[in-house]
Amino acid sequence: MTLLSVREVSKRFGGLQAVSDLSFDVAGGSIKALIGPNGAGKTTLFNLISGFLQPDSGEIVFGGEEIRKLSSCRIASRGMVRTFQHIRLFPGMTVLENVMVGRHVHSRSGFLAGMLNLPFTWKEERRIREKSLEILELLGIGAFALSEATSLPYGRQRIVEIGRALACEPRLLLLDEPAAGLNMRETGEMGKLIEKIRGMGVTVLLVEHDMSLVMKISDEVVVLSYGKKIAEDRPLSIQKNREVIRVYLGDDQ
Amino acid sequence: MVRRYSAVFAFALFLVAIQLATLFAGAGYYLTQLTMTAYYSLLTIGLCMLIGYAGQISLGHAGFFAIGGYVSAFLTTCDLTPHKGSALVSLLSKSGVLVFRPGLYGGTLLTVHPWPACVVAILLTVVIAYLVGGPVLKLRGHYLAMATLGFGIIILRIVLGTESLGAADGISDVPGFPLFPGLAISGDSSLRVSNYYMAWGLVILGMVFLLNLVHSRVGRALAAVHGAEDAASAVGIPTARYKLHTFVLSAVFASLAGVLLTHYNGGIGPSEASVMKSVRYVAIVAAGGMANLWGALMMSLVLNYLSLRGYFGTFDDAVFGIILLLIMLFAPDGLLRRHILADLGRMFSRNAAGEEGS
Amino acid sequence: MLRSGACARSACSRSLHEERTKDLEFFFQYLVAGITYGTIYAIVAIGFNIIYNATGIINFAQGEFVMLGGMTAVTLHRFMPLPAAILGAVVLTTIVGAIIEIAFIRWLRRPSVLRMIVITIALSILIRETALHIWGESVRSLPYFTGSSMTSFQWGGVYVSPQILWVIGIGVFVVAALGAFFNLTMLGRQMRACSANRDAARLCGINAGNMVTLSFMISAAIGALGGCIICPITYVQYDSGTPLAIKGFTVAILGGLGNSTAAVGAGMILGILESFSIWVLPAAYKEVIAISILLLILFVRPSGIFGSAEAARLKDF
Amino acid sequence: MREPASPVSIGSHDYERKEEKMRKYIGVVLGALIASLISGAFARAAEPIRIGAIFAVTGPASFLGAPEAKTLEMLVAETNRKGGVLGRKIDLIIKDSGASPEKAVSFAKQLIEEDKVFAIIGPSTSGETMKIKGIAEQGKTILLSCAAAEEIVNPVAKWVFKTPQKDSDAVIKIFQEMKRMKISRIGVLSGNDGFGNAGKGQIEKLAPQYGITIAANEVYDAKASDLTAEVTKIKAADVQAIINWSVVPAQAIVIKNARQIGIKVPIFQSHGFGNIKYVQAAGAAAEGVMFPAGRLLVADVLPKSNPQRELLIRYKKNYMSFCSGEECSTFGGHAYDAYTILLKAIGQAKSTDKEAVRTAIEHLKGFVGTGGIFNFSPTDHNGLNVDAFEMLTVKNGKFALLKK
Repeated sequence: MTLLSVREVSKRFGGLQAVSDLSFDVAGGSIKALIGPNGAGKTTLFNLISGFLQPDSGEIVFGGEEIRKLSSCRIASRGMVRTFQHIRLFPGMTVLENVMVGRHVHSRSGFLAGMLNLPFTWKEERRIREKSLEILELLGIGAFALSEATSLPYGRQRIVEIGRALACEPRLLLLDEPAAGLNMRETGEMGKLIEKIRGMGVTVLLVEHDMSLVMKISDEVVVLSYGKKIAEDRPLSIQKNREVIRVYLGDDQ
Repeated sequence: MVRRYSAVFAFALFLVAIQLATLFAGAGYYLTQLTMTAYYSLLTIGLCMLIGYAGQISLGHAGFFAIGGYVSAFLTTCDLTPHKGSALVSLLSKSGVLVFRPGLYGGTLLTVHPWPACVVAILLTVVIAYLVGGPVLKLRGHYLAMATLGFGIIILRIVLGTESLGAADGISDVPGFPLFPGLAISGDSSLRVSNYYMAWGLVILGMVFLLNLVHSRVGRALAAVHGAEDAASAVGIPTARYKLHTFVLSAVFASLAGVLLTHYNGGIGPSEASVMKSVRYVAIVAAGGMANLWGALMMSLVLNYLSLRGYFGTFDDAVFGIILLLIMLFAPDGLLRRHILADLGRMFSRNAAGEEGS
Repeated sequence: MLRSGACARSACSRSLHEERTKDLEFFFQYLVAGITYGTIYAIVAIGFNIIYNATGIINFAQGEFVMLGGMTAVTLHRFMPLPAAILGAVVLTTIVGAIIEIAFIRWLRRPSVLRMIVITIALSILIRETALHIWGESVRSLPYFTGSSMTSFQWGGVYVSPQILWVIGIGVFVVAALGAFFNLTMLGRQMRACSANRDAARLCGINAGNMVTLSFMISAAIGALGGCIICPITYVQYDSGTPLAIKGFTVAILGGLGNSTAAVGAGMILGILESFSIWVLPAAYKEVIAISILLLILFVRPSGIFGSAEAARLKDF
Repeated sequence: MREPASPVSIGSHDYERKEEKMRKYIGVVLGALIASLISGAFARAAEPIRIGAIFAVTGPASFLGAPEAKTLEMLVAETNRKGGVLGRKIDLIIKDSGASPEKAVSFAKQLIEEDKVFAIIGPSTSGETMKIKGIAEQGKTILLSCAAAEEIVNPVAKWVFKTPQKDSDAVIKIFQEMKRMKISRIGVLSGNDGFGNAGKGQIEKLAPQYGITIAANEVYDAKASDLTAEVTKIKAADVQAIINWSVVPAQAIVIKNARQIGIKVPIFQSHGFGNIKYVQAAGAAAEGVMFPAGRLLVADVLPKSNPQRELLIRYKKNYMSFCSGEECSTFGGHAYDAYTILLKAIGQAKSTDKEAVRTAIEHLKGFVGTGGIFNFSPTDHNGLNVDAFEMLTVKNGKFALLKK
């Protein structure tokens, strides 16, 4: 069953063809990785999928619905949530509050209800808090709930960001280089965490440079080079793919 | 939440204490300027919500104040007696929208009742704020400042150039605003105490609303938008809509303040729409510490009161300039937060979304 | 060709041809008015742009430099001939510009846009109020550089005051001189390097702080010069800076922030627009029209008429 | 008891006379000390008469408020030097409204309820006056406005008076002159301030009575830097004369621009032109401009027989020495008249009962002021008519009587 389907998507910036005629599918419940050398267009592709950029042409279908024209927040509310390569936590907020923001799409009270502080909003607020704490516990950072998020070490900030995304209860989670800046041990933990997330029924699409992590956890890998897809296969086959090796190691045959 | 309301309660007690103090000192007249200050404070806390929490500067909020004040003043002073015969006018007067009232210098006038006038003013403000806010809030930084400044200037020019709005003289002889029997917003000195409590009661109500909002789901979302807009939108927060709603909310606060102060003062002039006024409001919010409703309220109370009493003499604008400059240079997070409230606990610092937006 | 002295003629006796010539004359007269406005606005806008380029700040006190220039020149003119007074006024205002930068701007670390907007607004208020308490509320003006307030050149039915030619001439000179300075001199190149990338410039041994001070001085000087040359046409009063600053800011945005050549074009557009709007609409709404158009342009093309959209996106706010 | 404790509350102004102020200040402190030492009881018996003033000393109407404030300070100092009125000193409180009506409202309430002033002089602008007209009425306090608009005294409010001449009289004076010059088609320019607005209304109202058509009617911004486009529109309307009705400095630009684009028709100004600085700002273009004004500006050339002559020359001289060489304008004269009328009425009523003084003002006849000869009545709270005006012109950069 296909959750996300990218069909012949292209994006051009001035003279640079960042993504050209790219197609791939992400099956529900799988972990799929996007790899490729620097400048291959991975982050651009993420931005296209998550609605931060509009593709010049092509279709993006998520859960059977065309989402190309939707804004990023609409897409998020439909169950596709992303993280950022450079961590974007909300400054001045605690870890818990950061995650509570993630519950936004699952709560309703608006300006009027917020101003009047109706009983209904208290209850909702309590539910948001409980659910967020639950997520923090699940990620093993419950102890830091009341620390200011941006004061945590880098690795924990990543986890908070993922926690915030999980609070949206996404069907598809887009992770942009989740292991960037992490040490070996932390990368290992991140791998376990991603598998755990998949275990919760969340489909994962990630961009990652760390090959060991990619090979270990992903079900399928898409390789990009200069905005084009040059391979899509299981990790083991990708490792043997001549084209991929050529792209990564240079053209020395 | 208890803390939130205890601060409000303390503030209410403070206001009562002031009233009692003036009563015992036989100096009830101090309440006049305090009442006027209350209405300016209403605008200020609304603007604080926009600047501090949604991170959007507005150099045109005097424009919304003027829209409220002028619409209400125009409707409640425009004499429709000559059109008494027309079907619409007679229908309106039958339905109670139009009332006969004695003119200040004799004769009777047929004018719109303050209640419907107020409703029209607020509705018009909402419409204008939505129309203007939509495109304006797409802009950032200097462009946003320019666009809001431009909006303010347009309102000022329209007010100055339109004869039915009194051009440079503004509108005078605006009647009081009867809220319910025995209680009216009016500058009459016999109603001074009740007006004082009414005005500040409204400010407290506004404060409660805004404090609730800040600590609600919406407030959290606004802080998120202010802190990292793209991340907020990635978790499904409609950033543009939230900014717009906050803009409209603050415009309504400004407009309501305009309506009520106009009835209290008995008139309004174009100086209320001037750029300097807008700058003043921003100055007060900045002095209060941007994302700090209590700071904005306190600064507004002190500065507006001193200014309205004429303590600054010919240095009125200069004093605002100096305050603005010193605070922005040495305490951009505001005076109150840094020294006083920081000691009172983390009540506010948690919601302080750091350095103001850009 | 008909000229002035119109009182005796009744409107109906005019022939169609005369009517056309008349219309054409008025067209050019409005055009001249528009160009005059435009040049004044552009000179103020250039001051905005220079500081913006060096610091990313919009200096809302720019109009006050114009006022200071005019005021100082009028005061100095009591003791010395006009050229010396103008020179003195420009020098003094330049010093004020330097002092402002050193005292209030230099030591701030990465201030946010909002903070800088508020600081420069505060400075503008303070300069204005200081001027009020130094010079009082009265109106002053400089004599016309050539001729008097009566003299004007005349082409057909179109009249141009010599002072307007001075304004335009000096405006052109300022733009040309700035272009030469930024492109041909070492110092100018260093300033450009700073505005492009402050950190990289610093690595190359350029003192970025001094470059910012210099930018304040240059824009203060241009403002003061502008103040002196427009002072005979208008007049100068302690609060005549603010309206000019608003117009200058409008023009700077219209042209695309940071682009001085575009500011001249934008100034012309705004000036001519204002001037012709009077032709068809009551003058009371002149500014409403100008600013509405500015807002529309901002909504459609936030980068200004001449700016490139990509460039505007790169500017970090 | 030298240098009595008069200027204690002269207000917080600073008029380029810091040194003098300092000296004055020391004098005041010493005087107050001595006074309090000599006798408390005596001082209580001669409690000062408190007069409030609201002027736009700063802000967009400072050219009105500043000379008004200076004039009042000068006059009060003079009265107190002479021993006050009815043996009581005058205590003056000046408030700077910055031409904002909301501040005027605040100050009016303060002065009436808190300072319990005997009377209020000012405000400088019509907009402000209209906002506090009702407050003065309710507070039963005499208000002597220095603003021009007719609606201040029409309808008549019991406690509200004004000293500047009527706009309508100025318009009539101009139209009479136009009739003499056989002008029937005019262009009107007016400033976008209260003065301009009020005058524009009167011109529109009265023009048909004098058979004059208004071919062009434009309003310009008080802060404009060039008005060529506006005057071009007037030129295009092919008029025989221009009325430039304004009190703001920008009116000088109109004159310059009009002459520069080759408009040669006569230019009429309002009585708001009565400030020599505007003539200086307009330079050569101001030559030949005609305008109605009180006789203050031409005091020196008035015939000896003129009853105002002596007073005007004295005011001019005193003002100049009080303000270190600054020329007086007709605006300061409005405050002069307001103050002297008040004092005269107190003298006639022989008491400081507000009602009695108010009635005394209403019955003042033939009172000589800077603005003209005032004849008040219960239905006329201005007391001036068209004779208050003289048609003036500018000759060699100076004001002169228009020779008929």
